[in-house]
Amino acid sequence: MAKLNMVQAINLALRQEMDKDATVLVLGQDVAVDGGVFRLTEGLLERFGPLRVVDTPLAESGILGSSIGMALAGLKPVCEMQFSGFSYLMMGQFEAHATRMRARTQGQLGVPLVIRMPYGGGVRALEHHSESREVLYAHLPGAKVVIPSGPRNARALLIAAIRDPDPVVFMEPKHSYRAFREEVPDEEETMPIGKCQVVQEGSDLTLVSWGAMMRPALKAAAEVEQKRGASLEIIDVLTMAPLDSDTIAESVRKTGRCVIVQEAPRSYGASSEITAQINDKALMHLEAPVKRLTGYDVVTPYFGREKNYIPDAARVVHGIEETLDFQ
Amino acid sequence: MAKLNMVQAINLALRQEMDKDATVLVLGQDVAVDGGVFRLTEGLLERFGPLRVVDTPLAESGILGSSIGMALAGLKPVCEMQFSGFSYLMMGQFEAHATRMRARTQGQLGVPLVIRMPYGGGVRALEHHSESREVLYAHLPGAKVVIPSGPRNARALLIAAIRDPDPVVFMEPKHSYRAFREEVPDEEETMPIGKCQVVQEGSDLTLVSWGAMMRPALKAAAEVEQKRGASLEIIDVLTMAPLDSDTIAESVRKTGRCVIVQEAPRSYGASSEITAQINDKALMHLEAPVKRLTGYDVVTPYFGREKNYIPDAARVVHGIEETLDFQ
Amino acid sequence: MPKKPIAKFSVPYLQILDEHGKVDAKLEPDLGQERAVEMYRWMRLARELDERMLKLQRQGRLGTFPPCTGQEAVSVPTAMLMRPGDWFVGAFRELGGRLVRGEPLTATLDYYNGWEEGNVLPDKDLRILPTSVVIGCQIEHAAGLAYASRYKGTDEVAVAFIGDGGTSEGGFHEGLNFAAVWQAPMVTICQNNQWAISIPRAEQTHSETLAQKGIAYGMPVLQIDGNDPLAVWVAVEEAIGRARTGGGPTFIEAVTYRLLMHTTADDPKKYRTPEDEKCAWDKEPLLRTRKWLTGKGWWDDAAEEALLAEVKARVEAAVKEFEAPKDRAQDEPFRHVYGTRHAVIDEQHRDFLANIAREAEHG
Amino acid sequence: MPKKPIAKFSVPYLQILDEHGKVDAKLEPDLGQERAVEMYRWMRLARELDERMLKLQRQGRLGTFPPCTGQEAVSVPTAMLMRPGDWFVGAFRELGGRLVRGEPLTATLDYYNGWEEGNVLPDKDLRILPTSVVIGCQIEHAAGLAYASRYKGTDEVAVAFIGDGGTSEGGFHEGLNFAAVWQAPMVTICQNNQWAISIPRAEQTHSETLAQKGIAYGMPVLQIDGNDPLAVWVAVEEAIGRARTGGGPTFIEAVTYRLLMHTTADDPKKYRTPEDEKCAWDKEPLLRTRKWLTGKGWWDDAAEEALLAEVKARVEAAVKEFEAPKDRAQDEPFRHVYGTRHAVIDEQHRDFLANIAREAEHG
Ligand SMILES: Cc1ncc(C[n+]2csc(CCOP(=O)(O)OP(=O)(O)O)c2C)c(N)n1
Ligand SMILES: Cc1ncc(C[n+]2csc(CCOP(=O)(O)OP(=O)(O)O)c2C)c(N)n1
Ligand SMILES: [Mg+2]
Ligand SMILES: [Mg+2]
Repeated sequence: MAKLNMVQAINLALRQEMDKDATVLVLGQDVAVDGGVFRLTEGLLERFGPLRVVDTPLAESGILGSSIGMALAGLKPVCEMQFSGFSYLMMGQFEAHATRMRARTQGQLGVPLVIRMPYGGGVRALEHHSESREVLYAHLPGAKVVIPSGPRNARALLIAAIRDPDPVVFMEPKHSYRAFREEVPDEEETMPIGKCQVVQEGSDLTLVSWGAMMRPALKAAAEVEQKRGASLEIIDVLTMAPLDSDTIAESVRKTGRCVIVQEAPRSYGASSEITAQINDKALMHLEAPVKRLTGYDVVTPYFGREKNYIPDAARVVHGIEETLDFQ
Repeated sequence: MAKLNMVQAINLALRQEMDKDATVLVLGQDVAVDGGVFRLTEGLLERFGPLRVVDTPLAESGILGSSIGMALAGLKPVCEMQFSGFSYLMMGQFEAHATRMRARTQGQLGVPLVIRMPYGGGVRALEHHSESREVLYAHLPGAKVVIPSGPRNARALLIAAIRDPDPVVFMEPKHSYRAFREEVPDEEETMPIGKCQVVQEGSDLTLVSWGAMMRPALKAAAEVEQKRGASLEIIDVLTMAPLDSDTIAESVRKTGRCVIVQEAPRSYGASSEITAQINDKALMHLEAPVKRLTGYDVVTPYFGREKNYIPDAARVVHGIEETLDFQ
Repeated sequence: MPKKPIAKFSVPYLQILDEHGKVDAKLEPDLGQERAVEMYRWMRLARELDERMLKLQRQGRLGTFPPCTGQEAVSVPTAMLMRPGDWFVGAFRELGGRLVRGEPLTATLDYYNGWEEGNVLPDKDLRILPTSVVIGCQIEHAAGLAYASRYKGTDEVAVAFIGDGGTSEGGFHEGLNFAAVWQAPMVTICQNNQWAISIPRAEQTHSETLAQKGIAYGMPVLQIDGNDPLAVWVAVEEAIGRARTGGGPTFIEAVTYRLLMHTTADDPKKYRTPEDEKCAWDKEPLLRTRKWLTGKGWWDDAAEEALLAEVKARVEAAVKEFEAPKDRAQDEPFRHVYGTRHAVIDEQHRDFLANIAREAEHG
Repeated sequence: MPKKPIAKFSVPYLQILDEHGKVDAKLEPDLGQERAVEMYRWMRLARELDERMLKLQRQGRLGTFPPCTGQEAVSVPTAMLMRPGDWFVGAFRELGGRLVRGEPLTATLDYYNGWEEGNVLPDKDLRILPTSVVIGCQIEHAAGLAYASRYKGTDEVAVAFIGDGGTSEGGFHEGLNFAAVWQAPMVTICQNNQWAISIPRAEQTHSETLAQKGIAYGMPVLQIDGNDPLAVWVAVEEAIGRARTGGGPTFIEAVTYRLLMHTTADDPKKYRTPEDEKCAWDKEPLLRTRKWLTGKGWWDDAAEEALLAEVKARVEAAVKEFEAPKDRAQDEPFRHVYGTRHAVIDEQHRDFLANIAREAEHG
């Protein structure tokens, strides 16, 4: 058991799974000699050699397309998009093949692979290095989309993703890469893909979030609890697709109020689906409208103006209080 | 005034706008000599010549990317994706440039262009020729997404799209291309982008749809009205982004009940956003959960099994009745 | 301005059996009678199936499909040269090669009649990838398959096909570049059939040949007469051999012609003349192959007649099997979204079944 | 197997001013003293700004940025050869060229400090496209810009840049193919600086040169010494001239070296040795240009000293202007989502302002 940050935890998952399963390989831009621009894959080249830790040319579609080929040949590629902002160049391969090969062949061929990509804002980076667009992947049938929120679940979910029979988009909140540490057990640990996690039980309001937004959500929850003694149930979505709406709906049926915190732009975002699921499964228990606290429908500003465009704890506190006070 | 089908109406819009504005040009695969695989651009080459009606190489990203360059140089390209199923190959250009150039330059440079693409099922075509994935575009800030439902609004909206200062994804329900005719005035007619249209007023339930699904929706509405004398308000979304949620919410505040019919898979689909907007703006007026009648979260089946996977009038009738009966 | 050349390239061309059936004896490969006849038999079977499918389509008994007539000489010899462990990565005009490789005739019929069953192989180890309708993607897949051979230390080769139009896609470029950087065992064959729907080869790209596109990746390139099965045989044998022994990828342009419409939904009269087509028919591959076999004394009219009867019967049997009533569960797609079970799919599956049941009830 | 060559290609190489400052008199272009000195002055200004930005970044006064040191000889002469109506389509290592073209120094500073203001030109007619951070896209834009020249019947040329790494992207391939098919007036210059972050040129692609990638599109190609401003001058002048007069696009590989880190967030020690860098420094462009000017009698130490003082002052002034307090409205992004007004944006705009106001109140 060691205190690791998310970078170290993901590195540990890769190393352990590659130790265990000789068909697992890692590929992407700068993942080998450089150890990844965020140092996620550091040390893997030295340990596993250049056949299993592969620096590729600069071509996102080529990376995913060749990974699909590898998966069809029985390997388990874990490929990296250097930033999610460049991943749209592989959308054709993802939509046409990664998500469909199983259905196309009625289960005869699958493409078990993982696409790791750092996403999200808050690191004062150039344009295209700050977006959160998880629904573009989550909307596609056949896609699995996993978004860890901390070192421990990142490690456990990445191992699960590598073992999963389906293509998994593994979106890493880069803002959380080195933001904090958690105890991460040395021995292997996995978490189920396709399940939300109730990270705190409560009775007055359900607070739902994922990825980097879990931090301001938790902070805000603590503040509101302290300030007014409210009891919040907090849910970490963890798997965006397929979505475990039952866990969320069950909670809202109990609390009657819900706030969702999302980094992405509001319209057609993930919180809209969650709201719609609550409509389906818990409408008659709602005592207030579900509140979506989200990014705005604007082109993500450059970092000079970024701060006000990402939901922070103060906005979440306000949103929770408004929802609690709603009559 | 002539009775035109949607193919003819779109062709008319292109011809009239090209007659009027010498900066408008059409480009894409097979749009010139062949007149388009659906004959949408027939006759344009003969009328406007090969500089303005351009057969391109087989490359979707190249088509959009070069269109962006043309728009930057002051032209108004109307480019075609042969089928929406191949459009994901241009997602990189769309997300990175078409939708962002304006914000990137604080309004100094815009890229007024139209991306026409046939979408949707029901034509017994090969794989990738039947999907409905409008949210992939609608979710992106800066994108406008327009979906006509009939010949007349197709003509009017396409002209508006060509004149719009922003990039417009113009998704044409290919199932409706030749399915029916409408009177389309010879003289120029436009409709506003960014507005839903109340196509029928009513008081008991709001029925919302768009594109090809308007047909089964209208048919079902007529059936329910006749069967039980219910009064339905029917809304044609027309512009998916930016969404005119006020018109929808206003209607739902009046009727208290809402059914949304969507061809696309359910999760993270457009009807989820509409449901969420109703939650925001009309929750306390709801007398029943909003019902989403949608495609399923499965990989679109080949045409042998397609029929049951697209909402039809019978499903809509049932959904409306369930919602009317909800206590 | 005088500049010194630092790199030189050339595109070689190969033809062995010309359109009149004349063979260049110096270059003629030694197939032996049995394989030579087998090759012709596969080509004839593919032609027959293609023609039959056209009729079925016109009768409303089959969906839209892209005929392969005239291009049999490219994929048939190629598939014959492949070993069981190799990967056959088609575009969508390799009917002959697919049959050689062991795909049942009914698979093609099912596929073009809207049934995923057409992608389910009798044995997954046949190593035939399903058609990539999205053009270009398959080249990237093949690069990955070829990389996997290196990874596993086997000598399996990935053989990929693409059309002349397909060479314009980014996926073609990225896939070939990956294969070359990896020196992966991959052979890419471009079936330059002169057309991409209505776009003629000359408007697809400004390069003198398509073969030279391989120069961009530093790989051996070759243009061949794609209607000449012997040129295909020799070129592909060399390329597969090189790939199998660690020599890396090759790019081959096979010059052929799409004799029929793009797909049954297309009307070539819009963009080409009957004269063009007539010229191309004069060069089609089956006739010259038959002449070559006949010249060798390995074939005669009686053999031809027998073969025609045989392939007709085979195709007929396949059509019968294809059209025989089958139980094709409507809810099949729900079973194959994921390899694991999830509530959201199960929930919608139940909804789907209820809708079907209700509609069955209420008619 | 004997095959007959049907197409031949070669990649010419051009160097005029070598790393020791020795000029090949037969090839030397006649810039004249004024332009020659001007060229050097721009290169020196770019170098100074680059160095100063590095310091600012290290002091936390600037965000991450990609230094251009060592690559000045590519974009500076190119931009000098362009006319006002031409389009400058950069990748992101053309600082010198941008300055020549008329972009203020403060634009670069703003841009790399997280302000869209850095993309707003003093005059939109400067025809400098903003950086395409997504690599490769700009080549497709340039093809469209060049097509627009043909459309309008002007003789405006689009000049696009891309890195060695960028040549692997599908967008590079599709853009060049479009330009060639259209015979559009476009010049593409690949700054082969040997690295794409940590990936060396040899692992990016298997081709002997990058120049030969242009053969795939049937366009004239050329490899030049990119640290030699005279070779750049001659090569780009010829290519722009050809483009301007209807001769179609050209692809030029300019061989140079990224002397510093990829960006300030990168540590080259992870993947290359100080010796490599030392070798490259010996070939950098400014020194040889100064030698050349000095040899011509157009330059001396006093001029150099004066220039250094001048560029330092210019950069200092720009930094001052850049750091001067400015009113940069936080809600600016709401004004530029669309060119038309929509309720959904207005609604969120109000929400945004309310949030800001509340946080300002409650701290
Ligand atoms: C990415 C993509 N864009 C467009 C299409 C539509 N389409 C199907 S076949 C075809 C032409 C293909 O030409 P070519 O590659 O030469 O193959 P051929 O049809 O001649 O065998 C087009 C444009 C497609 N299937 N995929
Ligand atoms: C499509 C895309 N993928 C990845 C990146 C991340 N990235 C930024 S620069 C770079 C390397 C670029 O190499 P090259 O084209 O040689 O240009 P150089 O940095 O050497 O000037 C990479 C991978 C990006 N910006 N865009
Ligand atoms: Mg073709
Ligand atoms: Mg480089």
